[in-house]
Amino acid sequence: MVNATPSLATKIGKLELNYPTLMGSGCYGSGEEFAPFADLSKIGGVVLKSVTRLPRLGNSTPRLVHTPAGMLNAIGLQNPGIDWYLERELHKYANRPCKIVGSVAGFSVDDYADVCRRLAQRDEIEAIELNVSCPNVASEGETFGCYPDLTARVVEAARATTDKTLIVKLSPNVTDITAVARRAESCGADALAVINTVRGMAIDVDAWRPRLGNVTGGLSGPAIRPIAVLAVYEVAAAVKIPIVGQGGIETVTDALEFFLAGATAISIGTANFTDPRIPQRIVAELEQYLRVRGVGSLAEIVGRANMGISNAHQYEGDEG
Amino acid sequence: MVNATPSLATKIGKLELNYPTLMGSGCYGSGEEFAPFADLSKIGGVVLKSVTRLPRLGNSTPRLVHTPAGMLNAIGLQNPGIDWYLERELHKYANRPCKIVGSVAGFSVDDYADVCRRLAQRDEIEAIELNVSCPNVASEGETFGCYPDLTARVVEAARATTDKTLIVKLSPNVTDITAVARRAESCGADALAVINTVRGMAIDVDAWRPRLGNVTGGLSGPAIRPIAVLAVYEVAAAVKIPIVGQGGIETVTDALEFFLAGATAISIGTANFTDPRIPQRIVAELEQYLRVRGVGSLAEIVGRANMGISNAHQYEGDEG
Amino acid sequence: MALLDLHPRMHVATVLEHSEPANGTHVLSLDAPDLARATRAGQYVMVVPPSGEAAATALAIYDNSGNRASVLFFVTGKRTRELAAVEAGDSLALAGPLGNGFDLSRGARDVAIVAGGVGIASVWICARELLARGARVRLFYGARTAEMLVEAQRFADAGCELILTTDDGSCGERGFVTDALARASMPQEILACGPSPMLRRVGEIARERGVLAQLSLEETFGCGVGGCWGCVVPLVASSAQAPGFPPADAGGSDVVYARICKEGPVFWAHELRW
Amino acid sequence: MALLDLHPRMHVATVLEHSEPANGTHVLSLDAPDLARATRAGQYVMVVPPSGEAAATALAIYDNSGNRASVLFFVTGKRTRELAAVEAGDSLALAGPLGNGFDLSRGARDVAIVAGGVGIASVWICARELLARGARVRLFYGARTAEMLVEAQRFADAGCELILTTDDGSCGERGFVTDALARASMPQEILACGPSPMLRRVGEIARERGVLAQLSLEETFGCGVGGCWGCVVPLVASSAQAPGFPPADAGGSDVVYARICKEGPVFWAHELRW
Ligand SMILES: Cc1cc2nc3c(=O)[nH]c(=O)nc-3n(C[C@H](O)[C@H](O)[C@H](O)COP(=O)(O)OP(=O)(O)OC[C@H]3O[C@@H](n4cnc5c(N)ncnc54)[C@H](O)[C@@H]3O)c2cc1C
Ligand SMILES: Cc1cc2nc3c(=O)[nH]c(=O)nc-3n(C[C@H](O)[C@H](O)[C@H](O)COP(=O)(O)OP(=O)(O)OC[C@H]3O[C@@H](n4cnc5c(N)ncnc54)[C@H](O)[C@@H]3O)c2cc1C
Ligand SMILES: Cc1cc2nc3c(=O)[nH]c(=O)nc-3n(C[C@H](O)[C@H](O)[C@H](O)COP(=O)(O)O)c2cc1C
Ligand SMILES: Cc1cc2nc3c(=O)[nH]c(=O)nc-3n(C[C@H](O)[C@H](O)[C@H](O)COP(=O)(O)O)c2cc1C
Ligand code: FES
Ligand code: FES
Repeated sequence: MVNATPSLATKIGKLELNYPTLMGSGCYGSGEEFAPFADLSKIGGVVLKSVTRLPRLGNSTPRLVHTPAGMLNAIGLQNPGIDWYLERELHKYANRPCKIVGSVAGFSVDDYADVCRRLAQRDEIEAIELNVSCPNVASEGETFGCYPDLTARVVEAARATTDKTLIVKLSPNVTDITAVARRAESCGADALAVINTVRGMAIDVDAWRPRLGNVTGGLSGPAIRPIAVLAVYEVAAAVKIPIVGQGGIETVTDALEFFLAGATAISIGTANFTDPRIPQRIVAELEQYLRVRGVGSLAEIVGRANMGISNAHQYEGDEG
Repeated sequence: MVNATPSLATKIGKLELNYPTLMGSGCYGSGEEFAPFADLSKIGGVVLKSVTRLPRLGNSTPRLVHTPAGMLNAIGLQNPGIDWYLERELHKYANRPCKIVGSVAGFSVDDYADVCRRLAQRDEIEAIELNVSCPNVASEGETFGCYPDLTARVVEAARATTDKTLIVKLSPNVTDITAVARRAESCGADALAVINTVRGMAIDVDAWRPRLGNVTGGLSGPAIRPIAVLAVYEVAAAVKIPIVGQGGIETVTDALEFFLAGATAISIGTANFTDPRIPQRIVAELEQYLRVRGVGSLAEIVGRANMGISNAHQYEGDEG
Repeated sequence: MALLDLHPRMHVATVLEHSEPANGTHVLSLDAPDLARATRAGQYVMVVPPSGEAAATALAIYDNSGNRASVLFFVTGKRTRELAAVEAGDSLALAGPLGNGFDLSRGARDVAIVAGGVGIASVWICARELLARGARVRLFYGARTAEMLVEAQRFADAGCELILTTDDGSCGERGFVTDALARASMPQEILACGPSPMLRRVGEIARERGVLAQLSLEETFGCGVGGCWGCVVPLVASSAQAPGFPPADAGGSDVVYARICKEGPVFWAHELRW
Repeated sequence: MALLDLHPRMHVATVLEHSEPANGTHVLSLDAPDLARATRAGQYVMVVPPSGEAAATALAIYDNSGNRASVLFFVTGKRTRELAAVEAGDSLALAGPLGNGFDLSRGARDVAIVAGGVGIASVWICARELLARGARVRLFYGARTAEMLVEAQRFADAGCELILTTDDGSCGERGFVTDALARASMPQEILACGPSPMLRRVGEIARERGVLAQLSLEETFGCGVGGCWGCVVPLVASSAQAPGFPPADAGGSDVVYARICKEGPVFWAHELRW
């Protein structure tokens, strides 16, 4: 037992992964960009950069700012639009040694449904992630993912277009993430990605202006890990569908926090900007961690740290 | 002009500060604890640890966990209750070389009103901060500060009890902090403290349980600075009352980000755990920064980085 | 350093010596006369990280002789790793002395000091002072391996009777230091510092055998000076060390959380309710 | 290092030498034969921070002679401060060579290289190769002060004609390096690397005088390998370097954002729309 190789294989809806590690959307290109530096056959899969119905030039520059233990980004969903994407790009992503997950972003419910349907028809794509965390132009900067009802409409519409695995990516910028999670589940999501970036900004104190061309950006990296671990912990208690945990994962210890909090798989984004060898290292050390503890499979530890929120309170606890 | 000493004096409602630096509630005791290590005459004031109507033992341990560029805390508002506090403690805080701001926490609207009224009657207290970021036991873990209407009721009730400066401390754990800010303003708040800690958790991967006795905690320190700067930036555009900016301030550059985003004063908490000399250093370097730029007073730079959220978008910008 | 003149307990000290008595164990000796002079047995300092990129680290004042203050630490994470990179000639900012140390006022003639691992750093000054007044001092000292029983010889040379234990039996008895204590003849008083499980057991033994024990506790610190209430331990409200809190009959409690950094780090075993 | 065998462009190299040609300017020379061999003029590497606590840092490959690859950098913040602490004997992980370098294929006989500040690190290999094929190479090199005109002598010794400028006039002409360029007789081609304002001006001069110019750009990088679209610059869609994007009449655009790390860092001045 202690010497058997523990199984790291995992399943997200119909998506079967040899390794529980997805590469975060927008951080890993199509995988090809990292192939010279990392072994794609040792990762679970790549979530492609989000694609939209129409072409998007993306935001003005700068698009990135480094912050303490993290990074702000405001790319603006630069992409050639679904038509061009399907005709000229997607075929390049075939025959990868890992799974390919498409990511869909939109500015209306129809956007999501339309792009999701067309993307899902393609064999290169094994599952689809709905990025409901980009501004809903209709309602000025608000994001679908911040409102349970808007999220529900997007998920319902997308669900109707495909049987492939649908992963709904939740925004942390909400009062109660479990409310959004429950609606996504009840509307047919197969899994939830928790969390997308946290909204933030940085200011240039010499120029007296925001550092990002887009003024605001999304915070990622280790700085947001405690926020992400809690989100996974709370969502895991609220839904039955699998969770892809993400937000600042850099080491096996970080990864384990997410699995113990209730994630069935994890996603690694910003850490690839520090060292492209990290995903493979995490897989190797996960195997080692399970082996020395005589745990046969990763599945056995998922959610094991979950003791509810109140159990641990000695007196009405709070965070003051 | 370039050689004149720039003025750092600032005003929060009726509260006049020689320096724009408050020490964060719960981080600096009553000031006395730090007196052997820092010069209290070189800080604007101390915000006292939040006090509640009844005595509170606080949360079980551990109450603190270090995280990347930050810290999680779950103290649980340990305090002897307002009666004991007024009888046996407050008098010790008189004759400080800096201003003393009381902090009130509660679990019902009446709690806030009652404690605020009694605290405000005391001469030791020059202003009161309403910490509306602790769980509302009535509605299971929700916090007043996460709901505009609950916040409004607390502020109205507290406002009715005193003419002293009322600072309402906002929670960042909301979908739209400006909605809460506007209600607080319209209900009579003299100023807003932005932000309190961000909810998070950490897990012990050897013991397979949460690291904090309270399971969840509040994230503070540089990790949350980008989140805090954006909150100040957005709230400054939404209200007319002054803002006390806070969240991860460690250096003069950090402080300037908050002033340029729209804060009239700042609050320093966790940084005191790194080096108690930081607040005094920031004041000295702020003076220097203004002098070399020939800026006569701090007031002249408040909000100067604010260019709205949309201006900078080259195309529908977003944070994808 | 105008800043500092104002603040008698904030120091900027030059590192005179950096030694590594065992792999991963470091001793920094600082030129800090004021700090050394003010230090009492069992007190500690908060060391400001040179990078400024972490919370200050609580370290016991290991020794305070000859105008020097020294600290002894294990590398266990980011902050101690950073301190391990400090070199002689560098300067370190630190606050202290902090906390209430061991109470040696009752003049016990036969004392047992129990140290687990890096807990040894908190008891050298005690041992030295007790020996100086002619007391019998037995040091019960446990560590993982022989190599980690750092500084043992120093205590022996000073006149302590050593009872050593290691987890792997590589030196002294194999097993827990508290087992050795339990088998020994009881002293008039016990002073202990080490991991919580060890301290709890010392407390039990002291109670069973009717001996007074002082325990130096550890917790994750925030401010380290009493300002944040992050470092607490449950204490009987009747303790002289208990912070002000209403009694049970007034809506308060008979057991309250005391700050390890301020009311402690040393507590009477019989007053703890952990 | 099984990990690495699989990945021809991920290297773990030993630092053979660490020199500091000027205060705050460092040169690390690495034992990296494969990297050195594969390097073309104008390419760069992403250096993994030893602490693992920051994003990798993009650094030009300054030199690639004799099985060594070296980088030259200014200490400007957290990451370069960390790299400045690396010592000979340490090993560094780095990815590269990355990006498309300068295009030297047209075999110009008279070339002007314009370098501003640390931009000098990107042009040594160019100069060496151009001189080797017998071209006339003028180096227009500007910096804040004489001391910051690092490595100038090396270019002179190799046969470059030096035109130096400093902001304070402490060496060469006082003022902007681009003013010196504007006054000079035009070369057949210009290669430039430095701060954006300098590069924009070089582009203007090249346009006015009808000379081809290649500019090596800089932006804050994320991945550094084309995966995140964080490092872009507006480019005419008709450029051979432009990423795939629908034309304006198909709902796209005639100007698109190209990735400096992937399509660049070197671009034709006349194709930029910044
Ligand atoms: C009053 C007081 C006095 C102290 N005196 C000393 C002293 O004299 N010498 C000293 O070395 N430490 C001492 N400590 C402990 C020291 O402050 C902490 O270990 C501190 O957390 C080290 O910081 P770090 O960032 O290096 O490790 P952190 O990253 O903060 O955490 C240490 C990590 O290693 C684990 N860990 C903690 N301690 C140990 C250990 N001893 N062995 C193995 N793993 C461990 C923890 O679980 C944690 O994961 C004292 C603490 C207090 C409260
Ligand atoms: C393709 C490419 C090649 C590069 N090659 C080199 C190289 O060969 N050598 C090199 O030194 N750098 C090079 N750079 C720049 C280097 O990657 C950045 O300066 C990097 O940000 C340094 O990281 P840091 O954390 O030390 O500084 P950061 O904290 O990331 O930021 C630098 C800080 O200092 C300021 N700053 C940035 N550059 C300078 C400067 N030159 N002088 C003064 N202030 C500055 C910035 O505004 C910022 O505030 C290159 C960048 C790119 C994109
Ligand atoms: C530069 C960058 C671009 C991103 N683009 C997208 C995107 O297009 N769609 C999306 O769903 N998430 C996007 N993300 C979010 C990441 O996929 C991931 O959810 C987030 O960064 C948290 O994980 P991390 O801390 O490991 O990066 C992006 C993140 C970064 C840093
Ligand atoms: C240990 C600790 C205890 C705190 N207790 C309180 C409190 O009682 N009331 C309150 O309003 N804020 C409390 N806070 C929040 C701080 O006042 C401050 O708003 C927050 O930490 C962000 O600022 P910082 O990053 O500078 O610490 C506490 C923070 C910490 C770290
Ligand atoms: S660590 Fe802050 S009170 Fe003890
Ligand atoms: S830095 Fe990621 S695409 Fe250029």
